[in-house]
Amino acid sequence: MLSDFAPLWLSLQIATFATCLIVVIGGPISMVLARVSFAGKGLIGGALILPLVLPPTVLGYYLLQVLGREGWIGQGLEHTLGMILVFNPVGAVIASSIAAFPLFLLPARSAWEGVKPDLEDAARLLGRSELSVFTSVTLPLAWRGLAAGAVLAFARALGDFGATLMVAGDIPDRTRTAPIAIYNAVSMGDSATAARLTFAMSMLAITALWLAGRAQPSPARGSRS
Amino acid sequence: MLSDFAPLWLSLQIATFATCLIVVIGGPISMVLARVSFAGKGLIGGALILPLVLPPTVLGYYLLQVLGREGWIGQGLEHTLGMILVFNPVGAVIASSIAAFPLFLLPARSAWEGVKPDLEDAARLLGRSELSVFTSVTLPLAWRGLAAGAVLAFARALGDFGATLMVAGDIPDRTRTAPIAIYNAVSMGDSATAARLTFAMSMLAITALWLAGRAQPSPARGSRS
Amino acid sequence: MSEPRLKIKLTHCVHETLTIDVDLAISQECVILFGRSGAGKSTLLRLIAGLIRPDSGRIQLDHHCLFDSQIRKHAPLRSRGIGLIYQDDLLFPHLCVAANLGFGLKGRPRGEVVSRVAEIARLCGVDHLLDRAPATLSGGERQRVGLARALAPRPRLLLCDEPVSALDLEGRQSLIARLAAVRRVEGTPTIYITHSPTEALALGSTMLVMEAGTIIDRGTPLEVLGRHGATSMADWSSAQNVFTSVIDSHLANESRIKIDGGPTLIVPTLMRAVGTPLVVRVRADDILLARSQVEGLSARNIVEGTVDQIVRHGDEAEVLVRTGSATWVVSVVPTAVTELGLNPGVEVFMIIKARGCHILDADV
Amino acid sequence: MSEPRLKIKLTHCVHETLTIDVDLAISQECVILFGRSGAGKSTLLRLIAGLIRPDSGRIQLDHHCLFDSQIRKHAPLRSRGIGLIYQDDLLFPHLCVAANLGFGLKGRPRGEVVSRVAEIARLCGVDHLLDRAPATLSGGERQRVGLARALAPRPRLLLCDEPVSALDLEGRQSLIARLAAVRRVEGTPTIYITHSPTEALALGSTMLVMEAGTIIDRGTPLEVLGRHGATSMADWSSAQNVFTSVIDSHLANESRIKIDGGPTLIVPTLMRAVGTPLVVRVRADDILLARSQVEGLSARNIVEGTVDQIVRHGDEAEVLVRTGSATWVVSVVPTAVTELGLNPGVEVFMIIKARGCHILDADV
Repeated sequence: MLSDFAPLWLSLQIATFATCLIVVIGGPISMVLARVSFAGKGLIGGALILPLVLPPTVLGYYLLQVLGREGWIGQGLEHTLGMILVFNPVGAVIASSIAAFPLFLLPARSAWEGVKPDLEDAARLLGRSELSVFTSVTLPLAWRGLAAGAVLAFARALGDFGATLMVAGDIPDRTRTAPIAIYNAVSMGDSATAARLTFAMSMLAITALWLAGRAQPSPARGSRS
Repeated sequence: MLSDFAPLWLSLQIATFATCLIVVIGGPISMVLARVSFAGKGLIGGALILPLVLPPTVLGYYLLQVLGREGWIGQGLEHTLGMILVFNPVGAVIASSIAAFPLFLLPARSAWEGVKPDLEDAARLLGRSELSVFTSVTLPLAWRGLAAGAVLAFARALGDFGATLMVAGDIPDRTRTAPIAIYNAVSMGDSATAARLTFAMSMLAITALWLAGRAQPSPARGSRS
Repeated sequence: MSEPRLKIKLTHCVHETLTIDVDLAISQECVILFGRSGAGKSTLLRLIAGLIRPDSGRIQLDHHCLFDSQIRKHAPLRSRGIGLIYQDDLLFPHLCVAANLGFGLKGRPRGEVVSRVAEIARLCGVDHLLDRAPATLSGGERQRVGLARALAPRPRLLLCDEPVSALDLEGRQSLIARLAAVRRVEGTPTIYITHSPTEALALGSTMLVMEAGTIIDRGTPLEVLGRHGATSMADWSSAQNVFTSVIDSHLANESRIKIDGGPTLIVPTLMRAVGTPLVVRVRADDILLARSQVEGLSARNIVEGTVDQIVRHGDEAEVLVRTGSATWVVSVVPTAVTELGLNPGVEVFMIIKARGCHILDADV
Repeated sequence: MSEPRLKIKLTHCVHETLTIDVDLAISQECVILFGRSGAGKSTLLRLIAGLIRPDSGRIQLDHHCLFDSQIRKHAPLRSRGIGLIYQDDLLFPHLCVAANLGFGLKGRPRGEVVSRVAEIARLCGVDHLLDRAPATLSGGERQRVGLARALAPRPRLLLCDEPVSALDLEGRQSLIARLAAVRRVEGTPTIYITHSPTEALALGSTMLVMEAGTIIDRGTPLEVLGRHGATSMADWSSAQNVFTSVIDSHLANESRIKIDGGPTLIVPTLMRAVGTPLVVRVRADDILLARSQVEGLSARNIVEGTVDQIVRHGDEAEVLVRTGSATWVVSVVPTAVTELGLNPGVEVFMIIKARGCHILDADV
């Protein structure tokens, strides 16, 4: 019974790391996409939300090609640092981060876009430095959208199955996350374990959606009344 | 070589049926959510986008519980019509429809919401019936958003792995869709097949995103210049 | 005033502190609905149009009952025959201007649609825009197209909710001129919301003042603005004499125009041919009255006439003076009426400066 | 005119058909920037504020160089000391009114911030709103808060881009009155964009007319509106005689006011005490001239004076008439100058209707 929840605990850890990775990398990227015009912006923006529609196994396949022990990056890292990225929790973090990335990117980009540049200019004309404008105007107005995106990404990372399975495999206590454990339990006819895990995962997903809905700014907020 | 593409062809068929199902059911639902206020609307709207963050295996588990040969609906259908929903292409269509549903629902809802009710009232005051208002104002202004949603849903249905695997299994030529075939090929070390399928699926996903981006109305369109 | 065409008696609770409660009848005229923000003007218009269902009461337009809470009738929008224009033009963005104009003519024979669209486009000054998409038009053009679209199906009633407030001065003047022109031709009863006295004077024959949901005053725009206008902005609070006329002749530094059925006036030089039809406007405030012919004045026009009627209200008086078939309004202080012995039938001389005669184009 | 505080000389290409090209100097005054939509008025303001970088030229405010294309200087917005208000108030929605007002005072001692916020809030009439969130304010209140926020850090220059155009009549008058009041106290040089002649007359000491990117005329609002006013709306296009005065006495139906250093005028009844100071305004168009005393006229005021000067321009002439220490402007047609034999030194009688005397409150 207790060991049933080992996959859940592992999933939570992996999803937490994945969310941090997503926010740290996705925050600046979403802001650049929202604010800066540059050639190829549409292409990059499109590529970053590709994981939303790409089959998770295709994503996994690419990651294996790049990060695997024969892959460009994987091989280099293994030879220089002795670090192996695949079939271990690191691989699961990377796979679920990439799969969940668009769910952060889209709301975060809208959040930055929702802050009227005129308001920031007003703050500048009132004598504030760029840093002060960011911390006292931009971030306070955008943070609800960023939080909503982070929660959605966390939920999606928590639930990743295909990409994680391909990149990290199914190693008990190392990469056997809750979604994989549910698949195994059903395959082996262990209905009780499947039901318990399914219930826990459902609650987490519902909570996440509820939180995201609360944090998500309504269309009018953050810009005007 | 040719048989490599049997899973792809099967995936396309399943995704097409799934998209039709999504549009037929999701069109009216998205319109009601966009236009009508009722108690519990937030709850229903939230439940319908739950598949976006729910682990696909959890989704698959629920579907098995309901549609399986022991499930409420599955048992009834088998006893009355002799119809079995799981571990066959019908199950795959249902599983991928539900997984892809939120990707249609969200843009479709925005599309309906983007049509100003004032414009419809203007059409009514100009003597048009409800049907005429819908066909000559509402639908022409919303269709780009609906089309974008349908394309995204098609791509997501095409790529579904976890839910389909759980509900429909992995039966060659019946339920072995391209994403499942990729997993198998990688598991069995058949790099060539995996690469070919991955390439084809990637192209389809990219095309879908590109089409959706083109169809997606820019913020200004459909309401004002 | 002719037979009322629109009869409204309704109450509607908007929110705790605002209840619309009106009882009024409107004939074939342009009624200005005046009042400050939040008085309930727009809500009243939306209640009449049927966009909001009133709590109780009855609305009748010509012989059609639009709403009657007793028989639970709330006529659908499509059968009301009401044209509506807003501050925000509501053009259909996916249709060209011609399709927007023809939108309300669905079901009529093709030839009729084409000719009506052409006619109303010309009246509203948008006939050169028919192929354009709404997004390519300027704000003023969009509002004129919106006006034309609302009028194309010959509505029984036109409702205007501050249609010019988002336009610049030129756009305002153009839309108001077009609206006045179309009203002359089509005679559609109109309710026009504004808080601009200028618009009220330019368009209205009756003015209603709304406050806190009820009509607190009714009269000509002049009377009402006199009672409710801002005291420090008196420029607009004066009555206007507007006459059609033609250019009679050109003199050295001035021109002479002949008012239809009335006298000849000297005005500043006009750069138009003799015979050109014009509209001339003289403010009632810009006319002086004298009992005898006076000499040695800088005013260029001294027009003889007969006092027809004297209307006193508050601290001003309006003297109606008849010359030929034209009647003039002259504003004076009540003391002047007494001192000059002005009574109906008395002969007077109206003294009008050339610069007091403002020329408007006839086709405006 | 005092020492120029703002010197601007710049060119900037907005798009193919519009290039801003101005060269002007502004002292401690309120400059009205007038012109039709698309003339480049807003762009010029944004260039001065630094929101857009000019293609070339130089902008100097007091002793600070804001922009100089030769030394590639483009001062950052935060060091410009410029206050800006828009049609769209730009209040920070997540901060209360007090925090909005104090936003530009960051880094100053706490006590100074508190007292300055209180002071400017009182001047702008928002001191009762300090705890409120911007979303709970009316449009007029939001604009007044925006004005107070812009002025709180005592900017060297205030830029106003049609701040009242989205407000109703009351909101407009309130904001304009506040702006005028603050300007009297703080004396901040101001550039104010509008297409409303009323606003221009109420606020401006200098008026610039912009067309197609360049300043095509400069002068007092009266002169400029006279030259560029719309011909069909002549209400405001006339010169004004504005005098300070006090209420002298009340008669039966009228009041008498004494113009400082000038004659006594009869005006419609005033509901104020004898001795109340007032500003009276008489349009130059509303005055008639006669060479001899005339009797039997409806006009209540006949004031004797001496012709000082005659200024002719185009098809009109302005006669300057001196009475005591006051000089009046009277508009007449040139023909009248000849026929009446008007020349400097000639005695004339000015005929002014009581209703032609518009009373403005002295403190406006």
